[in-house]
Amino acid sequence: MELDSLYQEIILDHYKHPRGKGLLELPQGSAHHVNPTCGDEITVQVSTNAEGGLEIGYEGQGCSISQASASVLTELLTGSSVDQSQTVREAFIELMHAQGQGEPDEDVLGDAVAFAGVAKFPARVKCALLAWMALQDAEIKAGMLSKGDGS
Amino acid sequence: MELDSLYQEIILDHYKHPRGKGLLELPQGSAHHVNPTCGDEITVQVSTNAEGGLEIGYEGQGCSISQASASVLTELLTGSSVDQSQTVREAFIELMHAQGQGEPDEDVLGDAVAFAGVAKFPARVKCALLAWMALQDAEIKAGMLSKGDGS
Amino acid sequence: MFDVQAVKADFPILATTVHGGQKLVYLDSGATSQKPRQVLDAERDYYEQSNAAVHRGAHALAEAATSAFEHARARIAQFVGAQAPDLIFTKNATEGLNLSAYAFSNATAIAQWDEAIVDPRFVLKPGDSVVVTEMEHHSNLVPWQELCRKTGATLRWIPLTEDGRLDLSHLSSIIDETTRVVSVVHQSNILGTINPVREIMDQAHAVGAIGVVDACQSIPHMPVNVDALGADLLAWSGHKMLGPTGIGCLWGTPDVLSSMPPVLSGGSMIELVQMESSTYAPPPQRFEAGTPVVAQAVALSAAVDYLQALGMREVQSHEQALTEYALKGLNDLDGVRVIGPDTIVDRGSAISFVVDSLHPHDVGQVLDSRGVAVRVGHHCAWPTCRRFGVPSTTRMSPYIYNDESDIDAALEGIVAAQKYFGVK
Amino acid sequence: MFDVQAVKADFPILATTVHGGQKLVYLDSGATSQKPRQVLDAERDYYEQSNAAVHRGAHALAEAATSAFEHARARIAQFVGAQAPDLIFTKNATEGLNLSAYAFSNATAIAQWDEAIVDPRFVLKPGDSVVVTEMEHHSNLVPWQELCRKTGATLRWIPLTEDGRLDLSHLSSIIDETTRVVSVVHQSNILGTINPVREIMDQAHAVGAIGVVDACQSIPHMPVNVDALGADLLAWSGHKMLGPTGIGCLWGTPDVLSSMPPVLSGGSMIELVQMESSTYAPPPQRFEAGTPVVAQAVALSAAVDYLQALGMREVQSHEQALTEYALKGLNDLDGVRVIGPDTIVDRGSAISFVVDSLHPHDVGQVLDSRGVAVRVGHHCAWPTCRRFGVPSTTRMSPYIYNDESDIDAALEGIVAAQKYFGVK
Ligand SMILES: Cc1ncc(COP(=O)(O)O)c(C=O)c1O
Ligand SMILES: Cc1ncc(COP(=O)(O)O)c(C=O)c1O
Repeated sequence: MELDSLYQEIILDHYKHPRGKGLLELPQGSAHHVNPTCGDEITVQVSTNAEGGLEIGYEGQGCSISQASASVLTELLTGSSVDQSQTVREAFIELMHAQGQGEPDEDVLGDAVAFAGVAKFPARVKCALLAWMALQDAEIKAGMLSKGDGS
Repeated sequence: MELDSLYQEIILDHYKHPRGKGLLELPQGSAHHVNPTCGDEITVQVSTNAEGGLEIGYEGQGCSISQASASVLTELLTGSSVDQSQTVREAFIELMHAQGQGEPDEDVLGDAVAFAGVAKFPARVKCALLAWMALQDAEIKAGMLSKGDGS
Repeated sequence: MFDVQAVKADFPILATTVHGGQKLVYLDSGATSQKPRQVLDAERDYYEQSNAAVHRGAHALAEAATSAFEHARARIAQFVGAQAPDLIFTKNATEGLNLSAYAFSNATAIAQWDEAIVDPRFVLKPGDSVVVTEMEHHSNLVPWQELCRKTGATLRWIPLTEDGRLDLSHLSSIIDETTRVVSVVHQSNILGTINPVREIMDQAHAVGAIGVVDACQSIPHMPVNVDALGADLLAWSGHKMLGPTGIGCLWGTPDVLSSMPPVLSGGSMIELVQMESSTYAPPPQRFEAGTPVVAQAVALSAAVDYLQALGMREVQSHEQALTEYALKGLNDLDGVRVIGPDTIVDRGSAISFVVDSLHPHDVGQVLDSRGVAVRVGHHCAWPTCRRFGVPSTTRMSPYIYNDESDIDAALEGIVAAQKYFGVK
Repeated sequence: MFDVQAVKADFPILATTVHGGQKLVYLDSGATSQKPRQVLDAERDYYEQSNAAVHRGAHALAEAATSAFEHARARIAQFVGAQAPDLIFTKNATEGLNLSAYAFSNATAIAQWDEAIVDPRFVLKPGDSVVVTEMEHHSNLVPWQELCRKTGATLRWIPLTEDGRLDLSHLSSIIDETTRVVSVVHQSNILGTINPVREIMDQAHAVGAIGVVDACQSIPHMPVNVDALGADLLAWSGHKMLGPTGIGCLWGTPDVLSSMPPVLSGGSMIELVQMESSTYAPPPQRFEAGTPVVAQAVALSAAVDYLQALGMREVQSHEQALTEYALKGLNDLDGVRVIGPDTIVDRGSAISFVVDSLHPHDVGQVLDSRGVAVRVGHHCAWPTCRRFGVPSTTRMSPYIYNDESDIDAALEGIVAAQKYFGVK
């Protein structure tokens, strides 16, 4: 098995040097998600600034994949619109369910393309998705999305 | 398979010409037993006469084995003492659990020796025992036996 | 139409003999079916190549096992026109029917302490009614009796007509505003009757009741689509449809499943566990506590493949032809009476009968001595026997591997029994 | 001592490779064990030679099936020093533990309507307490939480010491006059600790409480005699002891079993059924509603034969030696900490550990890439993880088919993981 196809350099880098980790002072929405199979937990918080750009904060404990994913997400979506975050999330979820056959669009996904290999490890897909699903939930709680918008 | 080893002449005879069938006028004890696997039912009643001899009555519906067994039992134990009925019952139960290897004592069991072959048909053992267990219960209810005396 | 002899050849047990040399004629598939080689191979392959704990491990075998298990779920769901997340694996149909009944008793018990957290559709009180029919298998009767015993609700039932059909003439007074749940058998295992389930489910929904269907005897024998039946919950067993023992299925609508409290609790059905309290995973996991029936699911999926390769319409036509043949044969015998519909209209292949002056146990014994396996007794439908004034019946229930010669063997056995006991 | 290489050769799956050519090193037997050829053969033989409905038919196959099933019950009972009628087959240990908890919730619900018919030992009310420990598997925790939720009783637990043992210093204030039931794990699946079950059961009985034991991780690994443990009810699973998925056992004393109301109801557990109400068969049938796990029982009985041929004392010594070897190996590694007792005194072979700066998922992934199957996560004992301040652990759990080279492979994998992630 190619460990390196799972643990891309970018992933390990985000894991060791998480970007934007920490909670917001006044989040408009916040969601705490756990992965019931392994006990990993994450809190993702969200607000929008005056221009409608997202501010994202997070705290959590978990494996390299879940933590790196939260870091990548934060770097990628900070400043995006809620709509953009939806689009990127949809692309990311699709990638995760492609069982390693996906052809990720780097323009949309940025560093998150590094997770393409995760899709070949079904047990790790949940890890990669944890922060993304929490963000969606936080956006719903902040009233930025309605529940039916789930991607 | 030897059907005849199950359906001895004596059994078929008792089935077609049941002895002593009918209920008692004033039973001292009465028990209704069912075979939950097939729905067969029997009511056995018991009294003792002035000399301490058993009077037995029964009513029921069921297969040849269960009905013949009730008839044989009634013929065999009418007039016996409660103690004798215990002894015979124990011998009969032992025979039924001998899986066809039993050597029945005709002095004790009389016509009931004909049931030796039934022991080779586990699904029919319950049929053969139905009336016997009901009699025991009726004797307990009549206060002739205490519960712990179960054979 | 498929080739019955080729089918027979797939079932190793059908080549065995009983009682020292009698060819086995297996006519007891209503009780449990035999298993083709393909199903046994699938189960063994799973153990030899993929066995591990599912949903719990991250290693290669654990992923193989999880994938085999979830593919089986998807495959079996598809077989009945359902979605995988709406299909719960149980150990048998009985467990599925109990899970349905416990949704109500558990919700009722929890509501005593915290009414806010339970769905009021599942909370019962005295005055409420639970409706079944007079032709239920004990497994779809006793759990509802127990529910009434625990909640004070009242059990009602739809009675039967003389020819073994549901008497629906008073349906709207039986299923009325007091009714909270209606549970009916799709095809009777004792009478063979196929019930108009849709009509009954519609009446249940009209009064706001939950509708449950016992599909144990229909899914193995005819095409069944869960949406068409209109039930909220539907249970069946694997072992009657070429699958192994130890597996059953409970299908439910997402609405109802997600509103039901868990029944068995423990590992794998949780979301978050603390010493004080826990929260639960969504269905189907919520209802699959503990290590699930993994190898059995894989084998049942192979059984579904086998049946679908034959075609469920073909399976049904085959059985109808055999049933027609058997009914005619039985009607032609003196002193034999069929209990249940005596035409093939809305009728499956479970055929019960009684022989004048002969007890079913004795009929069955004579048949057995000739290698013919039929079932005798109340078939776990004791109240139905009482309804027809018989303590028990003899039942033949042919399946895909039976042909007319098997029916002939049974018919000849009946005549032989009459002769043996001198009643003819 | 038995020959581990010969044992290995009996398990077809251990000869397979994973991830394209890596030799499989299976160290996840705490989750589920692998199955020897002998067990797979027994199950297949049953289907090919004896399959039929048990306890329901009078034909030759039905008798063969019933006899195979009941012989399996007797054989498995004997393995734990029990009597056959006291052994109930379930689908897994989780069901057995739930049956135990439901005895109380069902009795409590029925008592509301008819107090006279239930055994008061099983009726709970607010103020009553239910006691477990802080090292329970979710399957022996959540059912008791649910019981409390339904009855208003309070859950209490025995806390743990720093080295992973039960802290019994306040036992008599935890198990006190309010306590109605005490349920404890015999051997922890996450810590490996073997608990002084007898002492706890004695305390339970001293206050009139029912005692339950979760023997999932002890019966596969050491000689267990039900009488010696002093429990009233004891549950375990087949799949962790070389048996198939889909079967578990619940043993109980005749006194307790015969006082428990049924849990799952339906076919085969009844005595008399009428539309209005039913009466129930004595144990074990009362607790085995529906078609039971027949082929699984036959296979589990073959598993018991296999284990007994090795000898349970030998199994235990073998595992102790491996555990000692593994504990030493782990202690010798930098940055690795064992969670649970770090000596082999009162300890089994489930060995959890954490690696500094590495998440268990990542450790497990590196091991898996080398063919080594271990379990990562909370092992369905989430509160125990919390107690030790870790979100999860990595666990190796060797069994009869493992040797020191397997432990070495795991130890080398840990070092490789540390290197891969640059934490050492
Ligand atoms: C200690 C313990 N209890 C209970 C269980 C539950 O067993 P099962 O999942 O087979 O029901 C397990 C295994 O998962 C266990 O290790
Ligand atoms: C109509 C019907 N319902 C329920 C059952 C119960 O199925 P199982 O025993 O597999 O739980 C059966 C079969 O025995 C049946 O025929």
